Amino acid sequence: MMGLSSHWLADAAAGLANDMSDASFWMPTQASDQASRVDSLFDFILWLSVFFFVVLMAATVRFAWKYRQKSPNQRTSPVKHNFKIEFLWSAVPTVLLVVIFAWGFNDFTALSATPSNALNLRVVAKQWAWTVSYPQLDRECTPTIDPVSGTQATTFYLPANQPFTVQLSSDDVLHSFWIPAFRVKKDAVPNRYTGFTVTPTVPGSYHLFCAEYCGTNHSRMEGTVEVLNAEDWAKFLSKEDERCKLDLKAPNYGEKLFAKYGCAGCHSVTEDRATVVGPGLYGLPGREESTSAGKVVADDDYLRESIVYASKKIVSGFEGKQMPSFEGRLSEQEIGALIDYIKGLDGHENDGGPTNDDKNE
Amino acid sequence: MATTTVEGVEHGHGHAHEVDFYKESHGLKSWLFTLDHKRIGIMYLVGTLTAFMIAGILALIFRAELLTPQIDLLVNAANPNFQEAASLGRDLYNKLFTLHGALMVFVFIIPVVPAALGNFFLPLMLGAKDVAFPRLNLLSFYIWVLGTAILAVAVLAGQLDTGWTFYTPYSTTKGVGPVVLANLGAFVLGFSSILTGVNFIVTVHKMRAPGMTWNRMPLFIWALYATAVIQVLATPVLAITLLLLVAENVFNIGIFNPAMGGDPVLFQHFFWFYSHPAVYIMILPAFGIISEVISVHAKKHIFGYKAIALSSVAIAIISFLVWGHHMFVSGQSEFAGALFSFLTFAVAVPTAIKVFSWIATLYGGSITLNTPMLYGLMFLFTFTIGGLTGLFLGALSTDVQLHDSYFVVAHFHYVMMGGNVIALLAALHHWYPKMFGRMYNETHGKIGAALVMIGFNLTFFSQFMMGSRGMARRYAEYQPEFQPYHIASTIGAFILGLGLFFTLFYLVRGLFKGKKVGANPWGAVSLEWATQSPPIMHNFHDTPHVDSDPYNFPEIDHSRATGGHH
Amino acid sequence: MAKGYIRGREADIHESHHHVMPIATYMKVFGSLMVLTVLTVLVSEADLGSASLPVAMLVAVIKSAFVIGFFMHLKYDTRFHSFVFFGTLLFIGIFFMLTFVDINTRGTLDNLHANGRYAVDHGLTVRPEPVPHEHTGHEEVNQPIPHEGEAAPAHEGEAAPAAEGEAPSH
Amino acid sequence: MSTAMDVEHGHAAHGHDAHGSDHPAFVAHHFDNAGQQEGAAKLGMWVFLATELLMFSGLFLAYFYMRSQYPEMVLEAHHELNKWLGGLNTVFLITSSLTMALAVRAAQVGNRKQSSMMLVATILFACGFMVIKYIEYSAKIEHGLLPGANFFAQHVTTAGGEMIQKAWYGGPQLFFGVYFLMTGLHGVHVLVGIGLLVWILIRTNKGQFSEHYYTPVENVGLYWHLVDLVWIFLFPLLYLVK
Repeated sequence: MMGLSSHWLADAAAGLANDMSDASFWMPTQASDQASRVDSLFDFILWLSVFFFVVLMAATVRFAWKYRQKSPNQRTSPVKHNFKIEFLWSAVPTVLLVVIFAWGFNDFTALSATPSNALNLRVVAKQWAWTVSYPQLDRECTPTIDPVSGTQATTFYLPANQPFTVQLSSDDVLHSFWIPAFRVKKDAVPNRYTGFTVTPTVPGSYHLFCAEYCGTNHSRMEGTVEVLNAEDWAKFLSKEDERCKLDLKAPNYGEKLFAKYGCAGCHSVTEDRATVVGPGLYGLPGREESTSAGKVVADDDYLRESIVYASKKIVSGFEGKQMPSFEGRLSEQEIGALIDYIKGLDGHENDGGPTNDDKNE
Repeated sequence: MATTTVEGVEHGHGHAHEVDFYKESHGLKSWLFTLDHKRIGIMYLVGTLTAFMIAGILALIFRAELLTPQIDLLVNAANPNFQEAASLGRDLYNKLFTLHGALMVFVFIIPVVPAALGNFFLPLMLGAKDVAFPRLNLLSFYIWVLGTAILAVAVLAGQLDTGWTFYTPYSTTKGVGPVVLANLGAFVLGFSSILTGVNFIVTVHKMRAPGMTWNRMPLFIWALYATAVIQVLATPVLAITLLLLVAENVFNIGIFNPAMGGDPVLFQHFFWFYSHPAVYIMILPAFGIISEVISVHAKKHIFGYKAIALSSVAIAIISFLVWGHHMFVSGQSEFAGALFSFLTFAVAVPTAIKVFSWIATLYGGSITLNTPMLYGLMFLFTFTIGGLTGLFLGALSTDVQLHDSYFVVAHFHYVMMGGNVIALLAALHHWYPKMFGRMYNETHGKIGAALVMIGFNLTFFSQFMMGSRGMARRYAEYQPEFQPYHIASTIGAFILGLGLFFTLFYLVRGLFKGKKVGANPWGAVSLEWATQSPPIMHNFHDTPHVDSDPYNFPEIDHSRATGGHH
Repeated sequence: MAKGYIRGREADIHESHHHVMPIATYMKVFGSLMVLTVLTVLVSEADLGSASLPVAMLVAVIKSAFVIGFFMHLKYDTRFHSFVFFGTLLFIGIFFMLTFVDINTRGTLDNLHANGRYAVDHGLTVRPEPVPHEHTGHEEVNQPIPHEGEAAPAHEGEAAPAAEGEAPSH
Repeated sequence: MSTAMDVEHGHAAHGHDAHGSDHPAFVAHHFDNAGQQEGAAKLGMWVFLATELLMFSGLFLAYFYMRSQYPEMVLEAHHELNKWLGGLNTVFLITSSLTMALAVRAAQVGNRKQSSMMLVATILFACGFMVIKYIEYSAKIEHGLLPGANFFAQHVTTAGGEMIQKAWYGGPQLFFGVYFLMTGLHGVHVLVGIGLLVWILIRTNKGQFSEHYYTPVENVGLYWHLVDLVWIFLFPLLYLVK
């Protein structure tokens, strides 16, 4: 693992050398499918800019030299404007700019496309460390404390050539999940899930940085993503592999929380969705609920919101009931585990994808 | 012909060198309570340049810190507890870049060209005796002083470390303390900007010299007018944003606090609705300066006068539609991101038209390569790089990689420093004889320009490369593979610092040792050159009469127009 | 007649005696403002459902039109002052509209490619076929995911064309 | 906050050092004539009013954001506001707008006595407005309907009868935060207006205005009508939510 020796990061660099090994002049190595798209647009704009820049500077230097003042009252040209040139140098840039926009927009939406076989990753950012958990695999990569500097670094693992969807949230302030080698970045906003989907292609280890200023150790909120080929990934998944073992080994981690916080006291989990005090939770994920704020699809955001701030969208028919607010009492991990438990009730496999409730009213 | 007016004053019934506005009255009181736009301009110039020097020195300090990958500030053998010293060092780094950002944006770059040079030259170039509201002008200066004082106290005593953007929820976890004080400082500075804007709009509308229609105004005035429009329309929203932030910190009202149901992205909308037009407040006056400098020193009519004038106003309006491109990855909806990206490319077109027009102005000119012209050409070089790198940040997919990286830092320094500061240097040299009645030393000027050119490009071009390769912004420590870039950048920063200090040295020296000059050393034809330098208290003896636009140089050979090719 | 200049053109400006309105007009305007205030309260009493906000805003706009037009003399004032006033409203509109574009459209472009609507029209990225999922629920989770085997080539196959498909087709 | 600026603004164009025959006393030296000075002062005032509008627009956006996210909370929380006091305040402000307009008209025709009488009436209505605002605020503070975290609602109980003391996600403390900010900032502007009106009253009684020179009265009038305009929009949005 990335052992940090006494004099700082110099050694650490050796462990991550290949991040820059086959990097192009401008960009780090292309380690995801999005990387090739971004780099092709980057090169297109780069060569367009270089071309125009050279043309403009050549014109400037030539004019400055050719028309330099040779005699005190040297006569100068009376030309004031020229409609043809002015039209050309307005229209041509406009067309080129629209092309760049369209290309950029198309690749941008690729980040929000979530194929059904994507591996789901739940990333929680808090002041100065990342915690990456795998809801489907019941594994959780927690930060390791560096004995010398006291800062935390997290290493997590991904299978090559399989899309993964990151579901980002933050415990305190804004952070931003950035893997330069994958060309992906998204802010972690408290109280909300944001995310993207990308497919790592080249096995290796790559940097993870926090790109949104978040306080003292903003520059030490580092991490490493290890992209594994097929058999390494299988080894990682195997029982005896110690990496990112969930400390609460019991698979029913969510179930135990459900009991611990007394959810069972008001919500039934049986198939008949019996009403104890609050609505039954069996088969709730994905179902359309009519609530005080209109019809809402019960996706992750809705579940999270209802757990932590119940009064925001009360299911119709339960107006009188007041569910206590769990704001600040549950950590992100626990909320994530509870949501997975509720989703697992009816064997409803995880629909993945960055869950923002597309309100349909 | 406007030229007759100029000659009339200079040769015919030229007045003997009268008492200029410096010697009109003496003593500190005459300066501190002056209503004369020229004295207020000088006071602003001294104030803003001092703030620029302080913020520049801060930049050199943390540039030096970044020479090594790990934190060096406050980390030395003295304090045994390494971890505690390192985190204190990182805190200090955060405070340094916050102070650098806040001082540069709010105190220096927004007021410097409009309030310092604009106050001095707007009435002169319009042929007016003074700005419309002289008392309001003085009030705006004292509000600027008050705002700067509050901001300085906030940062020095209160240890502000939120960055100049004050993003919530980090800035609202501080309670009543540095953020509230810094917000009040910025709030007060905003009012100084609004007052200058109101003053300029009314002066341009109501106090032009007889005969000076809108199409006969110098392009510097067009640029200041467009800037004033933005100042008046954007700064109040900054005022209310800061007020909401103060309320958030003091009363915790929760509109930006996610735990209470607010939305941090809403704060970013409020903040950037002001801050993007603010970057056009910073660059539009520079466009005006470059139009003046290039046409005067090429002795040629500006190419495409209407296009440049209208593109200033177009930029002023479109700049209000594009603020979302700062928030592509911040949780803003993809649809809104697409809309803002498209509009961002719309604002690039008028800017490109301006650059093309300036280069076309050089064609067929009689170019004297003195220091103002050198800085003008340098502006074309650095601003074009700044503008073109904006395309990478405007396109959605590349911005995902480049957002909040050193690529962005390099982009806005190329546009702000490469644009505004280089244009300011061009203006200081171009109008130096008019402001002080003496001439700076030309060879010193060229040396200073060379140092600034080398230092600037070395500092910031290396940041482009490390930014796209993964160097994040506002980092006190970084991965070792970025060290070579940082070393190049720091060396460049010190050369740039040397160049700027050298320029300050010879400009101040020129005040006393420079040889005296007449009213029009460059042979320009706009109105400010029609009065003596330094100008008398009431600018003109009798109101000048204008009958053509200020770019009809005597050297222009109109006979060529018929046979001439273009 | 004082000689003077307005906007740079030499013009004889008469001693500008402003348009003075009779007191009756002021009273009429005041009366209508009172009526409209009562109307505002009535509107809020009546249960108009979702239309109540627009109607209340309409009444407020009418009242403000009276105040601006008559009390602030904008009706009889130089047109540039109205241009300044309504120009400001335009910028406030921009501020509101674009902010609400963001707030109301969060998440609408998700899965643009995955559900094929976009991808099919432009054939840009081939949407990966939904790989048959044996693995359901938690209990099977610790065995290596069965489809891992054939998933890899399928992806490679799929990933490759997607990449080339990308660049040239714009 | 904006006091100095308004006062300054009002009589910025008013000059003392009159020199030259065709240069009446009230025209500042840097203006060619009265028409140019009056035009400058009026345009300056309208541009200043534009900045005031933009400042309040920020608060209106915060209000509409809150209303779009928590419609039912806004609906339920606005019942705490006393509609009749709000309505009375609207009547006060509109009447004060009338008396202000009549004061400006009186100044235009040179009737100094009527002008100062109308100014006094405007000031009285403005003070009335502030008194009612004081009553409203003290009632709210006493009921604990305070903005943000220090919100403690006595009469909202949970299902189990337990009193909810703390503010919660999307709770009424948001509404009262926006309420106190909007009406507070508006109240500050009313106080500044009263200061300006007293200053104009003093100058009117000193006879500094005539039918040839009344721009400061007109500008303060414009400022006052703007304050009334903002209230015309505040009243339905805050008090009459439906």
